[in-house]
Amino acid sequence: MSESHNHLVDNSLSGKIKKETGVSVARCYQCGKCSAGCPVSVDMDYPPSLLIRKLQTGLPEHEEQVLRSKSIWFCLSCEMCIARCPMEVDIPPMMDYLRHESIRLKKVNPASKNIISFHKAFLDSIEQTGKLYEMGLIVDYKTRSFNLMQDVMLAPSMFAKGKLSILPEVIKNRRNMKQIFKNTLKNKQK
Amino acid sequence: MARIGVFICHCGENISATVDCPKVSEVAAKFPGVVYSIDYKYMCSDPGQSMVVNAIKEHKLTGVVVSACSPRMHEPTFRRACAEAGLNPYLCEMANIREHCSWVHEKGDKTDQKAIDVVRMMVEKVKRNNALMSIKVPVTKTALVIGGGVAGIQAALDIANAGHKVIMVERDPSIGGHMSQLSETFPTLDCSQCILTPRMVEVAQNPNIKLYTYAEVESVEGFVGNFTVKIRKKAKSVDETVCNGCGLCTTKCPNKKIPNEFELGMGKRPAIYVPFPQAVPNIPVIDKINCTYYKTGKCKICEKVCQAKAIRFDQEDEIIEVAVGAIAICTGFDVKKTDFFPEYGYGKYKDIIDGLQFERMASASGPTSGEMRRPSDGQTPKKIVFVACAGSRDPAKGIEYCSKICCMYTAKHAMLYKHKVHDGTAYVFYMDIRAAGKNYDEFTRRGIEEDGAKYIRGRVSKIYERDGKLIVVGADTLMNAETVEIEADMVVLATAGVANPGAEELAQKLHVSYDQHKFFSEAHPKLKPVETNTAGIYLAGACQAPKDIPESVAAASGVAGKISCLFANNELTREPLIAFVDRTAPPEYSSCTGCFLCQPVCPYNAIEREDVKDRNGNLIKQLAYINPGLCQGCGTCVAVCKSKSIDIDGYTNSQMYYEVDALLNS
Amino acid sequence: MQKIKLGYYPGCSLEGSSREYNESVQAIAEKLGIELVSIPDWNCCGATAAHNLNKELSLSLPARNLALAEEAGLKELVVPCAACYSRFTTTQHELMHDETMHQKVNGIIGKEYKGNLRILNVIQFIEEFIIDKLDDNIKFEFNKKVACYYGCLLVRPNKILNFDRTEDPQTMDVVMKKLGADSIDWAYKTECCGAGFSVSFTEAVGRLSGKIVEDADHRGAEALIVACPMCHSNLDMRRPEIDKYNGKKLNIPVLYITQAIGLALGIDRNILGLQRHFVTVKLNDFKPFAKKIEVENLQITEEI
Amino acid sequence: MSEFEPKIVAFVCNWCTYAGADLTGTSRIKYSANVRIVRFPCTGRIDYMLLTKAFASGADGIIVSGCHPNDCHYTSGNFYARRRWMVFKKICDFMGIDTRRIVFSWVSAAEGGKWAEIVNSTNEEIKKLGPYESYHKLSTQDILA
Ligand SMILES: Cc1cc2nc3c(=O)[nH]c(=O)nc-3n(C[C@H](O)[C@H](O)[C@H](O)COP(=O)(O)OP(=O)(O)OC[C@H]3O[C@@H](n4cnc5c(N)ncnc54)[C@H](O)[C@@H]3O)c2cc1C
Ligand SMILES: Cc1cc2nc3c(=O)[nH]c(=O)nc-3n(C[C@H](O)[C@H](O)[C@H](O)COP(=O)(O)OP(=O)(O)OC[C@H]3O[C@@H](n4cnc5c(N)ncnc54)[C@H](O)[C@@H]3O)c2cc1C
Ligand code: SF4
Ligand code: SF4
Ligand code: SF4
Ligand code: SF4
Ligand code: SF4
Ligand code: SF4
Ligand code: SF4
Ligand code: SF4
Repeated sequence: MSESHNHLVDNSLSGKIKKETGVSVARCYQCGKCSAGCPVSVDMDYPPSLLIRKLQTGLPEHEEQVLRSKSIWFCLSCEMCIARCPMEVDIPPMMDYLRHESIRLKKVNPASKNIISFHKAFLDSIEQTGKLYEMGLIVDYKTRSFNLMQDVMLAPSMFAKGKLSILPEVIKNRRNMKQIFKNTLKNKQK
Repeated sequence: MARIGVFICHCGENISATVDCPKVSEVAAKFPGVVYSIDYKYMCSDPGQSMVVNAIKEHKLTGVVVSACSPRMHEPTFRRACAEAGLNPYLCEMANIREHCSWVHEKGDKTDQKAIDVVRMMVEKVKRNNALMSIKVPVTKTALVIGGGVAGIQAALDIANAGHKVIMVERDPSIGGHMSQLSETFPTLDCSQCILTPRMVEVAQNPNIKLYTYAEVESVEGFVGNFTVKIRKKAKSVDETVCNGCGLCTTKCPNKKIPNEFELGMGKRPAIYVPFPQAVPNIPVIDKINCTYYKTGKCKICEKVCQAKAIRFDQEDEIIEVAVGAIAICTGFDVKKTDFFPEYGYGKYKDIIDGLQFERMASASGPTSGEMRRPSDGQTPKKIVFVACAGSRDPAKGIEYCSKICCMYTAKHAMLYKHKVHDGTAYVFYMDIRAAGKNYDEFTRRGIEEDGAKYIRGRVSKIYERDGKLIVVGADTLMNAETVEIEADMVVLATAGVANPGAEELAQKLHVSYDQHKFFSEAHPKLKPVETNTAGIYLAGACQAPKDIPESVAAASGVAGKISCLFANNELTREPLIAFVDRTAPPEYSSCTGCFLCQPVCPYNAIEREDVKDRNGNLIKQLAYINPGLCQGCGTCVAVCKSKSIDIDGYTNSQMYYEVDALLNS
Repeated sequence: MQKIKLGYYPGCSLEGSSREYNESVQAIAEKLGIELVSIPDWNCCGATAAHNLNKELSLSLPARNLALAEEAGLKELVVPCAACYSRFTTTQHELMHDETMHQKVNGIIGKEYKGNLRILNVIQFIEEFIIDKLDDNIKFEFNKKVACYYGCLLVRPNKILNFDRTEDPQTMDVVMKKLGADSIDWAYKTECCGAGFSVSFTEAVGRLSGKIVEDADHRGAEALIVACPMCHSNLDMRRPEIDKYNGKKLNIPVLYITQAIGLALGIDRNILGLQRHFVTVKLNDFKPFAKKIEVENLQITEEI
Repeated sequence: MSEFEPKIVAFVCNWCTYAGADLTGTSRIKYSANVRIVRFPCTGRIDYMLLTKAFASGADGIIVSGCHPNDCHYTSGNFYARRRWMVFKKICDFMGIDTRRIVFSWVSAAEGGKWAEIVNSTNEEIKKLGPYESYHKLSTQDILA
């Protein structure tokens, strides 16, 4: 019967995307509107529509390219693509999923090291204090990324303008915060 | 008492190789009511048919069962034979023992038993058949054509030339439709006006055609062959019989700053106007909303200058009633405006226009006399961008279907532009080039190869204005989806083709169905493309879906052919296998309870409400009444009626009941 | 004047690098008799980092705050940071539309969020609680040409946020016109500034923010008006990178919309935190407010 | 010795399934002879009380088949048939009629093979269920009472 193809088991990456996020890459007809509007498509190795194209073929080498791409890390989650996509292909949640998979399968693109280091430092800060400790974040990020020179000029003026505090603000219920991280991020990584 | 004859056919060996025909005949002879039973090699052969004819006469048969092939094959043959013998043809039934028996089962008792059961079933049925007369309905040989675009024009001329009367109703002051707005037409690039105007004039001059412009259909009643239509003639404020079309009034009217609909707002017109110079009829109308006299009670200049004394400020809408036998809907389509695409600038930039506006700009009779001039400052655009699928194939913001004509007209536009601005550059953003038609692909190739239109495969993401230029941001999906930015002087959006406003309302008046996009629905997408589900009402042109001129014209001629067939006879003969509501006399005793559950299920709107009144004219009851002109005999209402007040000839409740019983109680 | 009490989530940036945003929100609220009650013991919303790395974390961090706000009996929650607003609204949407996830997140945070909060971004807060009071309180007319910059997080994803239209939004412009400003039509209202890549991918931010600042300046705007701390820090603090990208120095200042309102209300510049900006805010010579400014209510034509 | 041979009645529409069964014939595809076909103009015409009538008269299984959705010769008859079937099925459940014995299907005029498959699979299914004696008995008693 005509419904039967809904029951097909789809083990391709696009099949998993559909199952986990509800986003169907098959809907994309490669018009390129997302790529044209995406603010960082020039920085990406594959602009969003091309990334989707690679998922559409379902070929293992293409899926590998996707998971190892810079694109998934350069995506800003700005939602411009979905705001304009005529077929309503919801790219941002797909990007989130691909990032998670890329980490899980240890396929993270080396060029996105900085971005991930920053995200990790950011989350560490929250885990420790419950809030973002910007000074700590910058120090932490710099040690992780070895990007020591960048922004040294900015910090002193930020101090001067009262925009950076030396000591972190800490929430009271730090146990609760640890708990949340234990139940989510730490849980996944094990 | 029933006197039934049974005729078992061998079909050469097609049946007899599997089914024991003599045995079936023998058993059948003993069924109650059967007075004659025989088997024969080829029942449909001349001798076979004569056997039937003779047996009817000889044995005074009141019913015939031919047990042979599928009724879909030879039912008409044997019904004709019965009629020849003086038996009502509807007293003949066929039992299918070939397609449904000998060809699909193995030889043996089980198969014989099945054949016997099937014959018994049909014997029980035929005993309860009614003698029926084919329904004859008189045909009014006048056609109504609604809409005077190219489709309506073609349909009207073809029907009129076949010798029938045509009434054409056009909503605008002139016929011509969208084609009259076009500059040149694909795939030949011939001038649209040049080929259309003569046909428009023919409509006006053909003695068989009565043209009502500035008019609309008010209501439609009746059924195939016999429609009664009310037409509202909107007041033109001009006496058509007196006006000689000199046009003096239009030049003297002081109120000249009204946006011209025909030029899509790119030109102006006076309050008393003829929509375009070649208009048919060439009679002006007064736009009451904008006329100074209607607004303030002062002016009447047109009246003063009119030598023919044709102006009638007190004219009122007029309702005319006409009788027609068939209706052709040719109301065409519309194009979406540019302002529904937020990322393309909300229609706030003057130099972004739609395809139809481009047609006017390219047209020698248009507001720029055919010169390419951008609306904001009248400069010649040196770089122009065409955006295909601007609103089509876009479930998110536009419509999901492909508008079909825009690939072609966009290619045409790019060519026309290059023919007019030799040093200009034309870019086309597209997704696919849909050019499936005779000489269509060749046409778009010519645009690319010879006229140098630069096609970029990608959808435009955004258009914004900066320093008097329109920045068009798109992607080139054939080049790794790289972003392409073009600084254009003018942008033309190939906006979607959509249903005409008012199409839904018209469909409801006519009781014909329409799809989710408000286009009229054909009765069958392949085999009945110009019929609607209502007998006698047909469709042609872009009112069905976006269509180009060749397709619209082909469909219109198809409709004309259909209507001419209908008009070829004085009467319409229809199968009498239709439903009827129980009507005892007096009608108040009808078992119909007036619940009207049957009414909405009828696909043909054949069920009406009939008032039963007492002598004083007081309403006692409402009954269902099935219009025999509209009923197609599906039987849905029969199954729905809870009080069993509806029955259907050929498949009556008692027939079906006894068929089932006979089939099983062997 | 009866005091209005509203829930408040300042978020991390407003306590650190964007404290002037907090200061200006508080200042105008106080001036107009509104009390903003912070969620007790609130935590960071997780911003981009959390949802880039882990979905459940990205929902749990905001959910804890929402649950705490509910516990504290708050009905409305004002969230000035557009990024936090986006995370909160998305979380609320996801939890209310996915019961399994809702239960899971409740388990993770050890609290229950029922979904009864109304989450307001700064513009909604202004529209609902500030705008009507302006006429009686304005001292100066903000007679400048401004470019309102919405960024991405305020209007997208429209399906969830359901705020203004995604392309060419108007709500900020309406507020600015009400203050007497001439808000211009420009091309970068909703283009992304580079958001969370400020530190990790500064070149991109220079380019993206560079285009925004340049277009506003090119069209003669005297100030950029923003409603998000990330937009502000990118457009204001990243000026060296922006100027490098554009190959010229641009001096157009970037103001929070609350600072603009504050100026019109006659609040001291330092209380509004203008001295903290990297690009000096020179704007002065405001005209004294003379008469009510009638702004035509915007007709939203996008959604059909 | 003799195996149970179910009696199956098929209620089909004239335009799709009847023609489809004709095609099975012209294609000479064999199927079980236990089926008897009753022709209706449209599935919309099928009064479901006829199904109970068929069971009462001795049917063990019933096939109802017409045009595919949207292919109805009369545009929407099959749609109403389907809708009424949903209601009727509830009534059957209430009355204790075994709805496993009623097969609803779509067979177009081009699906000769499908028709044979449906007859055969229904035949096998009903064979497994056995004769519908409980209903035959019940109704006979009803009639006698
Ligand atoms: C920009 C553009 C360029 C095109 N270029 C080409 C081309 O080069 N070649 C080509 O083959 N095709 C072209 N087409 C397509 C062409 O316009 C259509 O195929 C053609 O106009 C369809 O004719 P029609 O009679 O069906 O409809 P229409 O032309 O739309 O005519 C319908 C008529 O019905 C009238 N009407 C509507 N509703 C009512 C009512 N309720 N009562 C009474 N009257 C009513 C209207 O006023 C109108 O006169 C183009 C279309 C567009 C938009
Ligand atoms: C692979 C394929 C798949 C298709 N699928 C679809 C589909 O899914 N849907 C669809 O709508 N369309 C489909 N089509 C198109 C469809 O087949 C045609 O539209 C249709 O057959 C055209 O009908 P016709 O009568 O014009 O021509 P034909 O079907 O070609 O019939 C022409 C007849 O004329 C006879 N003839 C030829 N020359 C002479 C002569 N000199 N004297 C006497 N008789 C002659 C031929 O023998 C033939 O019987 C498909 C076509 C192909 C090739
Ligand atoms: S959400 Fe990511 S992919 Fe989409 S437009 Fe923004 S940056 Fe590009
Ligand atoms: S905009 Fe949508 S349909 Fe177009 S290429 Fe991108 S994802 Fe595909
Ligand atoms: S009537 Fe039918 S079955 Fe008999 S010979 Fe003719 S075709 Fe064959
Ligand atoms: S109304 Fe009078 S002036 Fe006008 S066109 Fe007709 S005849 Fe001429
Ligand atoms: S009365 Fe009306 S139509 Fe006539 S001239 Fe005056 S404005 Fe024009
Ligand atoms: S015809 Fe071409 S331009 Fe028009 S909607 Fe279809 S594909 Fe797009
Ligand atoms: S369903 Fe039956 S009772 Fe009801 S109105 Fe129709 S015919 Fe009469
Ligand atoms: S038999 Fe069908 S077409 Fe005729 S009235 Fe009944 S439902 Fe309508």
